Amino acid sequence: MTPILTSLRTTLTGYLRYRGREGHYSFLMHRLTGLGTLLFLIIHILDTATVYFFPSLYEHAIALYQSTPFMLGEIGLVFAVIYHGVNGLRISVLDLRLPEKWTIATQRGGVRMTFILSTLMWLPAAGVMMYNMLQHNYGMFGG
Amino acid sequence: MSNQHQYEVVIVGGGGAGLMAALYASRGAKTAVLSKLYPTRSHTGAAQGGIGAALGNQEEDNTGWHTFDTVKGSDYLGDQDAIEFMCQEAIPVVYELEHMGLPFSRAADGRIAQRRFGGHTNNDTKQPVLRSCYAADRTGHMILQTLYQQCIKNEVTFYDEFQVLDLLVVNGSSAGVVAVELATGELHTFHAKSVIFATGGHGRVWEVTSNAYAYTGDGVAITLRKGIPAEDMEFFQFHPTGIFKLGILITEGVRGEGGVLLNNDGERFMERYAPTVKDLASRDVVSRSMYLEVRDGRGINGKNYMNLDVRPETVNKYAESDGRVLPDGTPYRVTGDDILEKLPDIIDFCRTYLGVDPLEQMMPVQPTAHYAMGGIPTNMAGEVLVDDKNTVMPGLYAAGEVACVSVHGANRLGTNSLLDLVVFGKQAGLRAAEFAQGSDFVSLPGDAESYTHQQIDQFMNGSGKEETADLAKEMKSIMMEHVGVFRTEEGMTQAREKIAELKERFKDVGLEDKGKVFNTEMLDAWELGCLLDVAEVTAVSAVARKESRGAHAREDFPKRDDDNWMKHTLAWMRDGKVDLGYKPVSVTKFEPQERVY
Amino acid sequence: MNTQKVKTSKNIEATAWRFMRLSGILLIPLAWFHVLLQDVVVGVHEIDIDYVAVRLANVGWQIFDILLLTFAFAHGMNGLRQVVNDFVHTEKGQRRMAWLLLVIWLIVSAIGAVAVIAGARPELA
Amino acid sequence: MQVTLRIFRYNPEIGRTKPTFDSYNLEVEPTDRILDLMEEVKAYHDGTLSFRRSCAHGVCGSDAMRINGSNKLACKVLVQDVSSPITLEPLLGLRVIKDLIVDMEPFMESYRSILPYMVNDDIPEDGKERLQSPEERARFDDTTKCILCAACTTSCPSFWSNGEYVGPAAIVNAHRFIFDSRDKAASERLEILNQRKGVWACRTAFNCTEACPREIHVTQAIAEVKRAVFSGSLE
Ligand SMILES: Cc1cc2nc3c(=O)[nH]c(=O)nc-3n(C[C@H](O)[C@H](O)[C@H](O)COP(=O)(O)OP(=O)(O)OC[C@H]3O[C@@H](n4cnc5c(N)ncnc54)[C@H](O)[C@@H]3O)c2cc1C
Ligand code: HEM
Ligand code: SF4
Ligand code: F3S
Ligand code: FES
Repeated sequence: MTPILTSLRTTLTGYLRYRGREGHYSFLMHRLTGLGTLLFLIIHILDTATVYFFPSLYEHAIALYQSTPFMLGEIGLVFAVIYHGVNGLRISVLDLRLPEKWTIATQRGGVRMTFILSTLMWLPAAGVMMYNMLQHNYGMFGG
Repeated sequence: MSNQHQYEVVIVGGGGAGLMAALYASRGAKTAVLSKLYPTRSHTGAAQGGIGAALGNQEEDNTGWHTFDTVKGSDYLGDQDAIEFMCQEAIPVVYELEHMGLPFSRAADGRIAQRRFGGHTNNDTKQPVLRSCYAADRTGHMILQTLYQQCIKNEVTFYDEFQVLDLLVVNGSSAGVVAVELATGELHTFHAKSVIFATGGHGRVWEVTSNAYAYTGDGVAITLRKGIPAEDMEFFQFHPTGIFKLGILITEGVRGEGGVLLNNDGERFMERYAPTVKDLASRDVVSRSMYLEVRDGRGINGKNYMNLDVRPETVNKYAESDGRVLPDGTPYRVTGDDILEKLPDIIDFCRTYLGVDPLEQMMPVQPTAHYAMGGIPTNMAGEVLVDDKNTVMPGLYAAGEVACVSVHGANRLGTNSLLDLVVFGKQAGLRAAEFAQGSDFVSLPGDAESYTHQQIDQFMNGSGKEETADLAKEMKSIMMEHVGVFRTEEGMTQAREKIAELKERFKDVGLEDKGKVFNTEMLDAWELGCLLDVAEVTAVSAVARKESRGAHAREDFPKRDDDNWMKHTLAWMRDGKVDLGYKPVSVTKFEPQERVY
Repeated sequence: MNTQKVKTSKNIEATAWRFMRLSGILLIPLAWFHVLLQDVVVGVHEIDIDYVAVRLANVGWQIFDILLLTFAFAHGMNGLRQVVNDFVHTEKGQRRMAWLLLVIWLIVSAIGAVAVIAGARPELA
Repeated sequence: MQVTLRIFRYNPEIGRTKPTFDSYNLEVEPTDRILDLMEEVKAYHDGTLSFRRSCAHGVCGSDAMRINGSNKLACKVLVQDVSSPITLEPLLGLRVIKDLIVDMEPFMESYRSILPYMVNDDIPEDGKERLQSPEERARFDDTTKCILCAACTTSCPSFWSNGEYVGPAAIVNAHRFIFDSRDKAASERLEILNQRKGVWACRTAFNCTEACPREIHVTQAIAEVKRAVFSGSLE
């Protein structure tokens, strides 16, 4: 196998099969949410740009956003942005201000707190978005 | 032969002694270090307590006291000229280690901190003295790392995971070694002007031991097979405080910091055996006392172990009753945090292996086979001696635990081994390089590897009727029982016969693994062969010595007998049998006295 | 305590590391507010080209969107570059990928910037 | 009690090139070390099994491996600490040579690359020790404990992806010197680590700290090195 494939395989094996503690999963989630958000961002920049370049297409684009699968994705995206943000903030503060706090206790606790906090912040937003979706796409709540 | 190498100096072993030798040899000669383990995995890394040197940083101390303590600790069997040399060299060599970057623990004034250790005393007051220089409880680890780091800095050549199986002797001179490269199974011949053996000890002969799996006496066995004798093999130290059953060492530093040994009645029994220094008597004395306590039915819960108590309240209680004070005169008192700071690894071992927190509970301990006082006979320059006239074998050197200078005599004091490694490792390195500069390569015979091939083939084609593991178990158990802390004629004879039988059966060992790459089964078998040779020589030397001295304690001859036995044993393996000879002890300043602590 | 002063050069990698953290902190108000507003408070169903046109006609929003575009996209693309470096190991490969990402970044940023600055062109709709 | 030991096997010499697992059922004590179980297998079930070990009490660093998925020393894990079946696999990210034995050379190479030795030739005129206060000594105590077992480096996602990354172990050993008040090559070491394959490859995944059998605060040490690059100070 070429070195690049070997390392790819090792990496995937590690990501999926290594039994790490909180930090391992925090790392994976940060990476996944970062890349996911980036993907969305690119699409979003391009579709918004249609307002200038191809305004006629914009309506199609926005219609797509309003479809159920996209809205569900959007709800996921909100979690991604929240989680990545909270976790990124945690990492930044530790790295820039409190390197001595990179200890097992703070890490395990911090990752859990990050997850709980993100979920708590996400739930109301997800609720509102869910409500909007059900209302508009399924005519519920008297929509 | 494809795998031929030529170096002026070849060092076998990458532990403290080997690396120190390498540093000095490589300055004057083209040098290579061969080691069956990565050097940083050598057993020196396990040493905990410290390295002895009379720096007198925290209280009065001097080389003379250190010398006397060592002579007394050796039960007068140590060679006094060598001991004096070592204790003098101790001071500069400890500073040298500091200059190399060794992170010693420090006293408040920034100087190297020192702690108490068994047998080290202020000769005037007879009280324990602060002499052991330490780096928490990982002194050996730091010595090993520091020396390895210096070797990297000085670009020493290493052959890691090369196991030496044979020494090449041509016309009475050493000419090189044959080694197997573990990763490939290939044999390599190292042609050398000087060879230094620094392969460590052989505690794996016994069942309960603080020693690593790698401690299989390779150096002593290889040289025995080449007609070189082994000196004082009957003296093997049992450290009093090994973790019950596992044998993992609990450093004497625990008692240095104020920990005490208690029997089943909660009594600090060492007060009876060594009224002055109590728990800090030398190791043979403490191990024997523990054995006697068990024999008299005072083992914990009727079993064969004692409790070691380092809980702060206990330490403080006994420190108070002993009237122990700090150098500045204030009473000695500790907190749990002090203990944790000074003995972090010990506390970790207990938590991991026993589920016991030494700050809150007592540790179950029993004597554990620990250190080989005997080994390849050398002089102060590290040169190997082949007979009772102290004739030197040209080009052959030994240092560290594998060697017997002898500075430890019948019993080694704690902290003196690390000292021995660096002092005599350095000497061996210097002398080996010097010798190499002044001599030519001895030409090698064409069949240099034949004996090694023969050894390996024996296993490869062995009948397989016997299992290496079974033989090893039987050896360890009989040696533990009969050639351990206390010995009798009958028991030792039994052990000797058993070992002879095991050696016979060893010929029927076979292998499942016929491969070359990391054939650790073959190496285990080869190492068992070494252990059996070493065990045999130990048992034979022990039966012959009809007295009790240091670590060699006989129930049938309970007294030391200076008239007949103030001499070193030399044992040769000739035609499958052990021959004994003796040579005098060098006595310079200190006439033998009775040994009380 | 070691009171020595040490000298180090600040290279791209070090700067990128710092940038990821600082831009990340800045992105918390920017990205969160944006997402909160569009997805939750307003909701995608209320968004149409007129909404966008009105919004982009406001200088304040233009500045906000430009900042968001700049930092989020730079942060994200640099993040992607780091991820790519985990899998492309040769110096040459890494440089090529970096250039590729830079080009993508420039093009997409330019497209986004034009849209934000020029605003919607509903008359063509 | 009964446990099942599942061991990763690989030995190209006899054509076992497809990694497979062998299972062994063993009668053991809860307080046995995993290493004891391996010795038992080697002695009585399969002599061809190969692994490294020496000290048997967690101080030499020979027997780091994946035990039930995470990096540990086989001699420091007791049966009671893990659930059966107990799966043993070689360290990830280093080439497997045979069974549980991996090629340590790249790891040692990284270690050697960070100048892992004291640089300071000035010695006091009296030939005695250089002074160092207990506080100065304490500053780098944690990172002196490293036994080069490679558990940290081979648990690191960045290392799995890119073996060029010097890895946490090398950084730990650099830290040990960078923060030693006696050393004079902190700038050089920081420069070596101030690279893409140096500290900047660390994504604070923290597996290293969790894996370290010596309980070194590895990620913390890395973070301190990163900060030192920026601040130029070693406080
Ligand atoms: C748990 C413990 C605690 C101790 N605490 C102290 C203490 O506090 N103070 C003190 O002074 N002493 C202490 N000692 C004793 C001291 O540590 C040892 O005696 C000493 O480290 C031995 O060093 P060495 O260099 O001779 O051997 P080692 O460090 O063991 O090195 C032996 C080397 O030889 C190599 N080798 C062996 N056989 C072969 C072969 N056939 N081919 C190639 N290479 C080979 C090995 O790979 C290794 O590199 C302690 C010992 C133990 C076990
Ligand atoms: C909301 C505030 C945000 C914060 C606080 C934040 C913080 C961070 C930090 C600190 C890192 C560096 C991680 C590391 O080097 O270990 C990072 C990486 C990354 N971020 Fe963000 N970020 C935020 C928003 C975003 C957004 C909006 C995107 C998408 C465009 C994004 C995409 C990425 C990517 C792709 C990475 C690389 C991930 C990796 O290396 O595994 N981030 N983020
Ligand atoms: S830092 Fe810890 S895990 Fe890493 S090599 Fe050193 S001892 Fe092993
Ligand atoms: S696991 Fe790796 S990413 Fe950093 S914190 Fe440890 S080195
Ligand atoms: S055998 Fe030494 S660390 Fe496990």
